[in-house]
Amino acid sequence: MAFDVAVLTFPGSNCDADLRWAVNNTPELSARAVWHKETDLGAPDAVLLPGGFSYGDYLRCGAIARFSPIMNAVMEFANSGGPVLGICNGFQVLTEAGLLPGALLSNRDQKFICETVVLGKEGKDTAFTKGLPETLRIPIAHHDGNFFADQDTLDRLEGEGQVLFRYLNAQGERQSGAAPNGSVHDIAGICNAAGNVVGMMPHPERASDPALGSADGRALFSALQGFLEAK
Amino acid sequence: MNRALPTDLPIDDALVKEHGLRESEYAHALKVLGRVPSYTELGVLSVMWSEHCSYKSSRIHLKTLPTKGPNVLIGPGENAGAVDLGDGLAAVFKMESHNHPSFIEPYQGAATGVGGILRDVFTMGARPVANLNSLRFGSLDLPKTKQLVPGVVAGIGGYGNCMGIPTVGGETRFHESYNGNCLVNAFTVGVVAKDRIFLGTAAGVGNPILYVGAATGRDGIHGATMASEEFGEGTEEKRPTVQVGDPFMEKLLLEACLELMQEDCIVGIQDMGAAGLTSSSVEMAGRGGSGIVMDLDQVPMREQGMTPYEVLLSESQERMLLVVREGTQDQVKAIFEKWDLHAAVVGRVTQDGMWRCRWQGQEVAAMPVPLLTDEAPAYDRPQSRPTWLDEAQTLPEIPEPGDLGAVLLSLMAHPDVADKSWIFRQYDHEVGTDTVVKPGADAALVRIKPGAFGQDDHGKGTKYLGLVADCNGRHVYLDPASGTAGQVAEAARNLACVGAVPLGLTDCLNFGNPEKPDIMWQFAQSIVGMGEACRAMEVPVVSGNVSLYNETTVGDTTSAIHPTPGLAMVGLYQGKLPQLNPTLPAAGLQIALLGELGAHLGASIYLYHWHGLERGMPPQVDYPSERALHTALRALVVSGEVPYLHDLSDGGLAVALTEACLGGVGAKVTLPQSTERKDALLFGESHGRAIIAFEPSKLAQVQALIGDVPLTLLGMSGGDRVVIDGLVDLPISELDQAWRNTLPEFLS
Amino acid sequence: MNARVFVNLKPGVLDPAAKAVQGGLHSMGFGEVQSLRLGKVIDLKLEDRPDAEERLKAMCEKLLANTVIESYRIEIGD
Amino acid sequence: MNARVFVNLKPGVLDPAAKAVQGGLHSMGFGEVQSLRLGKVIDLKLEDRPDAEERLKAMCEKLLANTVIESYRIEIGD
Ligand SMILES: Nc1ncnc2c1ncn2[C@@H]1O[C@H](COP(=O)(O)OP(=O)(O)O)[C@@H](O)[C@H]1O
Ligand SMILES: [Mg+2]
Repeated sequence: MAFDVAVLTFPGSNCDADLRWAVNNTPELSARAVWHKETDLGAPDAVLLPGGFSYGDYLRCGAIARFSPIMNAVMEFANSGGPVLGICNGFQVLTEAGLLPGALLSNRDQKFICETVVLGKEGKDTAFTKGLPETLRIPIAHHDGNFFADQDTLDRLEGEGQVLFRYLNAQGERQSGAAPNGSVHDIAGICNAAGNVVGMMPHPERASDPALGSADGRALFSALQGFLEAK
Repeated sequence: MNRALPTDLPIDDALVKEHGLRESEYAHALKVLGRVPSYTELGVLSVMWSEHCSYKSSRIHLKTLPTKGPNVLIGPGENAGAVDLGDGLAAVFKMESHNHPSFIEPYQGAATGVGGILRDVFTMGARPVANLNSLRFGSLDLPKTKQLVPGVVAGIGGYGNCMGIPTVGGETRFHESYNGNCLVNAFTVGVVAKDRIFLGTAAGVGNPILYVGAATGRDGIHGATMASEEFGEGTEEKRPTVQVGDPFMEKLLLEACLELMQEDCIVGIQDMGAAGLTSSSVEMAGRGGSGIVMDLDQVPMREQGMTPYEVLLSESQERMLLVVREGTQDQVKAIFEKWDLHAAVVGRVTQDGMWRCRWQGQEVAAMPVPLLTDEAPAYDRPQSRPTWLDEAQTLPEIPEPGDLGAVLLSLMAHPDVADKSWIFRQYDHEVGTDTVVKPGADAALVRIKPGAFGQDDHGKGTKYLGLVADCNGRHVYLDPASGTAGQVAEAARNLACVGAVPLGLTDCLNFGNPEKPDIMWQFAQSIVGMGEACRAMEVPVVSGNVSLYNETTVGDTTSAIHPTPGLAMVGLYQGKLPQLNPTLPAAGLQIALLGELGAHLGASIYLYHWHGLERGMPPQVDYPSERALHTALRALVVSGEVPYLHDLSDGGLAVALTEACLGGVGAKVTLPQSTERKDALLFGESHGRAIIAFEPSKLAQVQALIGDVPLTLLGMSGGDRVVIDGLVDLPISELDQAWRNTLPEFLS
Repeated sequence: MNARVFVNLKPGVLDPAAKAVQGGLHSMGFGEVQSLRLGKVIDLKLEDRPDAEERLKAMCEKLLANTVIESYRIEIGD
Repeated sequence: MNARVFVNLKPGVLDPAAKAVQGGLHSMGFGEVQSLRLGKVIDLKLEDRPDAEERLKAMCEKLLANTVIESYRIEIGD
């Protein structure tokens, strides 16, 4: 029996199908589309929030989606320790929902950026990042991916190993200011204190096939598979 | 019959003129109607007979284009064209202009251009899979250009990114003829099971007409007639007519429409584009040979106190009109409700061939449908070959520059040649997880995932769409017929570089004022050239768009843009994913030229940029050798033996070779003995050529694959310089900087 | 010297953001919201100059507002 | 009843948009701009209710402002 991975669809989500495809390409994982108007998640093994422009990202990215009927169930699932991953807009929704600290501001140069970046993987082991290689090439595509958190929060994130991904320079080295979007400490992805809720701006599903130029993103889905199998 | 509403203006000559109707046109309306039109009807006539909706100057010329072929499923006349991809799939595509709105409000103008073309495609049941855009701006150092480019690019990105449709390519050029009139042409291609294509037809007497999407406001009223007028000093006052787009609403419309299309409810469907509710309902009735009656009070309205005139002429975005089978209304509404959209029944299909509108119980319009469609005015406007062409087509004495390396460096920095990643970095070109050849290449390649549209490839391998947009306005300016023909050849050549066989093309014909015989001649000649090339290369034209009156008046001089027949071509590659590299992948590869050596100086960017001359005939296409080259290129791609191919275009051999080196692997080549001028050999823009690179040991295989196509060994890859023996010797880093910095420098 | 600039969409111009926010508020149970407009407010600190007001106007026309679809209002503080 | 809500980034939160606007103004020759803050202003028309103010506060806390990075101020009109 394959593991049941719930992939949410909000109005304006546009990476939901991509994400289901990447999940379904992972052995033992099976994606299930969950509509935002549902109130019941079923009994998934993991919940994924896709990229896109939920509710047009008007007002603030993810602000309105966070109040979708399904989000109560997602909060419950997260609070009970279930693995949750938000990608891009999904990350924004998770911060708006308070499941992850910080916020995502508009990019430093006020422009949408679509390009492949080099990410450094660090921090604690999570369901999505355990066993990942040290560096990964994964595309970003966002206008508001400029991670911000106040100093206390940053200290905690850094101190507790909650920073999972950092933008590196093109040579794959750590370099202050390497984040193309201006993120504080070049942060590209984080997790909550418990480590079960993960948010990241880069799109692993877009790097899950050699035909697309990189298959590095597959490692996240394989990590989830490994995590669920070990459970 | 028509009674006057309190908001109606009395119809007099001045009002008729203000609506852009000629005396003879108005006389025709009077004769057919047998009475004076109502104010509402006058507005409707004005938009339906505008150049934009009626194609009155272009219709007779467009008819000469080849539009049929074994792969054509739907040719021009529908919302978009469709070609057969095999195994039960079709590609649906079209290109459209949003030039005038973009000049006035670059962000919203460009955004709504993308929104409009996307609707044209998903209206037919196809899920959009990729966008292209073709852009023209004035000189890059002009303040207006620096304002337009970021706005247009952000607008295109803003809409396409939000919709989740990747923008995978395009072309951008800068020239002073566009200083007062930029061009924004947007292209979308979608994929659909070929037995699930929907058409914009109103049929079945009594069937309800549903309106769905955004409520109607006073946006863009008279937008369609505006697009058919020259820009002048009074343009400012027309500003409030710009529409604002809501890509979020359109995303909901897209998903809801595609979901509804799985059911058996829709008889016909059409988006509301230019001239909104009017043209969509009129055209649907026209195609169905039916009549329509609409109750305009039922139209969802965003504002208070709107008049029927405004409701009919509004160009509010994100709206669709559907004819559904009687009895399915509730099912249709339920699907739209799921997506938080509200559908309203606004009318019925009738059989009297009349287009009727009611407002508060009164009939405010009643006109025979054909008056507004087939019988709309059409002109064979006078043409004359511009006299200045005689001189322009001849080449004067041109000194040969001493330092050709300096020329090359300067050409790499020319905005037409320079790196466009400043632009496409702002477009989501990856969403969909199918963009396998990304922007920056000769053409984009977009995968159709096996089974994604229910297809079975019967063991022939995965299908990929090759997509390219091309137009060299300078070539067309110097000889519209052969210049346009050359663009067809170049587009097909770009597709061949990614292995794709061309299936069809769409065009967006941007020209000046057709009432001027010079311009009309350019237009007609351009179509002659396109038709000739399409026939010779067996690429049918399946859809298109015409944008005329692209002129600016400053003081008492009016200047037109370079004639710019933008083309976008769609091709198919099927099989194992081609292993192509964006630049030379390694040292030690044999670099070779395919095709004749070529040294055609006329109409080149080199002449223009270095010598300040737009002179000479553009290069001519030799169809048999051009086609042989494409066949050879495709065979090489399929074979997997050639890791790098790139066609020669702007800037000729030297620029193409430099582009090959921009990944960091250099090249050292020697030109064969020739009596031609060195600058012509390096920078001439002859058609029918490409460079390739391969393992030296593969030479025999390459030769076997290319048949009779001439092959000249030029040299080897390696090092970190571009060396053309005795002529150019420059470090890649220097060329790369020149190439990379131009757009950011001017635009950031 | 301080100044505040309000920028709003002109009446009649579609405001998709306002529509989305109002829809969000309704679905969250705030049905009392009958209409809603979103605008920008820009607070500036400026060097004193005699032609400050004129220059503020120029800033609005050129950059702060998109006068094709937006209108603006300047409030000069102290 | 009318209400107006101002939403601003909290002090200390980097404002990339404001920085870009200020940079734009400077490069256009408006060097007198010493600092600049961008905010949102939301004008609401509401049904009268006795608990209107409280509910407005709830709208702000929940949706109109992200209190991690933004502060808000409510002005009640008539
Ligand atoms: N407006 C644009 N949008 C997206 N991609 C663009 C745009 N303009 C140029 N490009 C990309 O930049 C690359 C170079 O363009 P161009 O110089 O026109 O190529 P070519 O000479 O091969 O026709 C192409 O891959 C093209 O897709
Ligand atoms: Mg090319």
